Amino acid sequence: MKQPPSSGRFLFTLAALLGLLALTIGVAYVDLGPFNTTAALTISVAKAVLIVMIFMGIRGRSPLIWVALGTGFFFLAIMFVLSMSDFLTRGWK
Amino acid sequence: MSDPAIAHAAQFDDATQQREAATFGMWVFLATEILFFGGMFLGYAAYRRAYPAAFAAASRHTLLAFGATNTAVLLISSAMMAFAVRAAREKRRAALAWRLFATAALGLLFLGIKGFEYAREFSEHLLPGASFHFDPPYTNQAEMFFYLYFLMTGVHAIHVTIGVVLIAIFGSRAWHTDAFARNDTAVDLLGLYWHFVDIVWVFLFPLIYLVERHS
Amino acid sequence: MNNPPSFPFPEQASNLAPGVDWIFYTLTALCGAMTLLVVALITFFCIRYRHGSRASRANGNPPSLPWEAGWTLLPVPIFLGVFFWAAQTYFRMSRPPPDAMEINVVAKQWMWKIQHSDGRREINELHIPVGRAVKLVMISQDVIHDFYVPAFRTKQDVVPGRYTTEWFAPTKPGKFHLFCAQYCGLDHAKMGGWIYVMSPLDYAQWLAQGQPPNSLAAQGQRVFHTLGCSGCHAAASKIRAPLLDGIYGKPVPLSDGTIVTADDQYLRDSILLPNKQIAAGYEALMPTFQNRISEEDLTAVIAYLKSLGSVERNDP
Amino acid sequence: MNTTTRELPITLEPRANYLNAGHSIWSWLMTTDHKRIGLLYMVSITLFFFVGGLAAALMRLELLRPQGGLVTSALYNKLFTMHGVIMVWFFLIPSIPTVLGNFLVPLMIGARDVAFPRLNLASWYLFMAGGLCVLWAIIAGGVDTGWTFYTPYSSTYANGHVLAMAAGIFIAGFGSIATGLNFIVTIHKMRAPGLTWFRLPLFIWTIYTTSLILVLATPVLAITLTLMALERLFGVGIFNPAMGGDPLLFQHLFWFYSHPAVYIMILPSMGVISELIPCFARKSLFGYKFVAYATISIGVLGFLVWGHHMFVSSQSIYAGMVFSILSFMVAIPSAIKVFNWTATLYKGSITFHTPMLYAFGFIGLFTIGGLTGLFLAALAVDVHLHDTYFVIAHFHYIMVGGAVMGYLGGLHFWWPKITGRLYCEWLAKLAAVTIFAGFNLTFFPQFILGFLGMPRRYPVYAPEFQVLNVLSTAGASILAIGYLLPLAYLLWSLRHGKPAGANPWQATGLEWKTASPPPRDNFTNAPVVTEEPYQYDAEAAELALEETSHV
Repeated sequence: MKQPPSSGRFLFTLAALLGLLALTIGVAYVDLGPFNTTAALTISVAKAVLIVMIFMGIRGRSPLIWVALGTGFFFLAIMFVLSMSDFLTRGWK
Repeated sequence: MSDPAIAHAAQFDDATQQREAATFGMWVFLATEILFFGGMFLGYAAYRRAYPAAFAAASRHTLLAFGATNTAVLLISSAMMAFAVRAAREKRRAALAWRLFATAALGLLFLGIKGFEYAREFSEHLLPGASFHFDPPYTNQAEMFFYLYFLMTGVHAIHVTIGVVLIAIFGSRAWHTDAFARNDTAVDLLGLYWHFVDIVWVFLFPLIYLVERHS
Repeated sequence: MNNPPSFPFPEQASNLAPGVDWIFYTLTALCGAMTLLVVALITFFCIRYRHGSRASRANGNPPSLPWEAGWTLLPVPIFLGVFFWAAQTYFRMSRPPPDAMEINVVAKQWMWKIQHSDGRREINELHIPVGRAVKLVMISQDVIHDFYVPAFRTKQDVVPGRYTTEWFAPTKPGKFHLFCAQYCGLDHAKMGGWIYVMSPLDYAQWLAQGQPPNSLAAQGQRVFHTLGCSGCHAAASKIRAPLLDGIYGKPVPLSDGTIVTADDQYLRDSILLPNKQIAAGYEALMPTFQNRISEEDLTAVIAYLKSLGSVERNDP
Repeated sequence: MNTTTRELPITLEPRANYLNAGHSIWSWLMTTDHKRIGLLYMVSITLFFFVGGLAAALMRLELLRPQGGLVTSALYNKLFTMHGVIMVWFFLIPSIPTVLGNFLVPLMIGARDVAFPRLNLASWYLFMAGGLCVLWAIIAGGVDTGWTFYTPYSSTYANGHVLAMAAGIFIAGFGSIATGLNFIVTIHKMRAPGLTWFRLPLFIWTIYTTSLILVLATPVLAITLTLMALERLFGVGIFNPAMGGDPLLFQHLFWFYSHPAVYIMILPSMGVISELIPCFARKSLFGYKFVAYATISIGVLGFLVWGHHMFVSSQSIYAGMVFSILSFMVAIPSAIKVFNWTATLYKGSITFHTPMLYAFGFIGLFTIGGLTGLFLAALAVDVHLHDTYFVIAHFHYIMVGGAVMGYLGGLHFWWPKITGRLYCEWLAKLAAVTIFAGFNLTFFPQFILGFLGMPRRYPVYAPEFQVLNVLSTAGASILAIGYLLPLAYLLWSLRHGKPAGANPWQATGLEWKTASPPPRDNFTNAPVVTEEPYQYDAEAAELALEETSHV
């Protein structure tokens, strides 16, 4: 494993995460119509990426680990896309 | 950097292979957890698309203050766990021990807040089933929302409880023995698990508490 | 007069049956040829290159790429061809003609309750005229069932909580099996019945026999009054509720801004889950009638609403 | 072609191997040796196979007459549920990965054991705990929901021990996940020096892909059964139509696991066949890389096609078309494999030992099974054939004609390595032929029954279907005899079989480079791999024959 991130970086990441938490709550009080959901999800993805990159330190790990994580999300996406393709198009005649 | 002093199990050639195998195994386990929670998120997505208005109304009944505090608590405990993993790698036993205890304490705090929240909702008859009560327009679909809410936060709480118990055990082992001085892989893996549990909550929080807060 | 099937080929008794059978027999031919090819090749190789045979084994490893490309790309057009053919037939299967005769079917653990539009009710039997398209509007009271008529090659799950449709146009008079094809419990196997396809003369005779007292719409009107729907939805009512005259098939603006057409499903949901889709400009006052109205009465009320015709609507 | 092995004295000089490394029950029940765990699984799944087989036999007897009469409808419904649950989760899914996979994966990649031996033992205990839970549910009264547990029947209307059975499958599921995880890590991290990915035997490729599917699909089954069980327990749930729930969501979640599960069942058998054909044709596998890529693509495409189980379930017709075209595409990698096996025979030196008979049986029956899948992928035809005996015949041709034939072929091929003993060859060939004949007589008539419109899960049926059902039951009795034979002569060979020596079939592969039965740590000296797999030479085999016949 390459050298571990410095402790300053951890504190900075934590601050960023708490900032994003405040941001997602703040944005929720603004009426963006359909974009409220996308905004909330984008912020959550950003928080998740921060945690994976810094706290879980995936950058220092072998590409095999990236593939393992990617596979998990890839098959989750398959489940969502094909299932929702049924729910969304069921009303079409 | 295979340290000859670190003992490794018979089936491995050296300690590096053992650590890489254990770490890879943990990430594959996290992939299974992604799909395990994925099934519930699919149920949530299907019904939020089908009943947007009901989900919005029901979401307003959730206690945002509790949810936000809990998210902060879990994020801080995740950071604390990252510090603990660093302490383990630097072989600083005392720092490792009290950081693990701090993480476990934050985890307990999360569970406590969750417990209060459940009690409040239980008293407001929001638990799905015979006693469920919600103002007329969205009775049925609100019950669906709260079923998903209790299901997903319940399964997540079980994972947090398992995490807290393990962190406490690791903390006491770090305090009393030098097990982790010789081999810190286990602490790293527990950290991965704890960060994963935090990420699940990071996605759960907006989907439950922030469906539609603007007036 | 149960006409024995022409073994081993099932009877073709509906307009869609020949189309399905053509695809089936084409696939049988293609797959049969492929299986024979593989078996023949293996048998030939086993005889010619058996251990101890004189055949030469020189350069036994030809380059594999051309062969691999061949048997990877060759099946693609064949598969696409069969896919489009079957999908096109399936698309026709799922779109009942507008002039089809509508019959309501309510599936219940272990029987089929059939309601004709003229109010006639049948259990596990369906009498229909030959040559006329029939559209079944089906729903289940409990678990998932499946209305399967092998001779017509049609099958459609009957789901609780949602109307599903199935249509066919019988081409041959006769008595055809009706099976339940989705496992539904103890008497799943006994839940079958018969479809009687009758010549126009016989059908007219059958209609004349038991003349039901009132049509499905009339039964619906009675239920509409007994359950108190007219209290709010009648023109003279004091409570502001949407007027239902001529609502069937019309676009309905909802309170969350979307517009839906008032089909069977919308009417059913409005009665059982009134707050699922609230009409624009109206309060969500309507109580739910879940567990207070049976599926048959619900079908009757919906038939009544359809019969209200398109009086000029003057609601706001 | 074992004419050249020296005749060893019948009484083997006791050389330390994994079998005689401890005889106490404790040494077996607490072993972390992958080879012993493989044997523990072998015994367990054989027991489950005969329990499931008994249920099938009773069903076939009931179907002799249109009005049935042997068992009540309620009992018949419990029988087909029990047959489905036990055969799917307690025989087919574990069979090759946990028995042959556990035994062979470390041996084939030159490792001393799997990556996590204690986890390996834990997965056997999880499997047995789940199995006992299911057996208790059956004995205590049984479940009549079918192995598919469709809601709302399973969650609201079924009476019976649904919760206990769902719990059993849930626990056994974690055994599967543990095994899959173990194999993935082992194959990635513990290969012998020089053993690159494209030098791996194809059995390892298929076990790796199967493990990927095990690890990615089984968690979704776990959450689906949990949701169904919670809905049954509390009366409220997300599949409940009265609450505005959608029963089709259960079907999506269930089949998202259950279609990849059928690839879990067939891929390991394909791996076994990819080992048998080259060995008994004395030729390297034709298009090794394409077969390897085909294996991986079956694993991935297998996750895209589950909607073809729901064409008539009122799923949207457009989603149906997407699933239909994807289901056609998933057939291509399987076709590639069949053609490559056939091409391997070209200019080979083919011998017809028992494993090879099973390999030929597999190719023939799997081809029919796979091609009939195309009928069910074609939308319009599936409307007629769905939930009829055509579907029953289709998946039995794949699972019994394919997976079980592959398992038996592998079992016979590696039996000498596992036990150090050879079995009686002519009896084994007789069993293979009996199974092949009995199988076809049982299941081919069911294709016709399905086309005629006989629905599945029927204890009583229309009289015109009786002739074909009688044929099918006759076939089932032959098949039952066929399955009892291997049990007999394989057990008999444990005591009286001729000693097998290290490599009775002259096969390539690291597992044949160590003694039979192998020592506790598999290899006395760590193997190094320098060449591609399947280095067979048909010409040399022929020349060798000429010399021995002249001398």
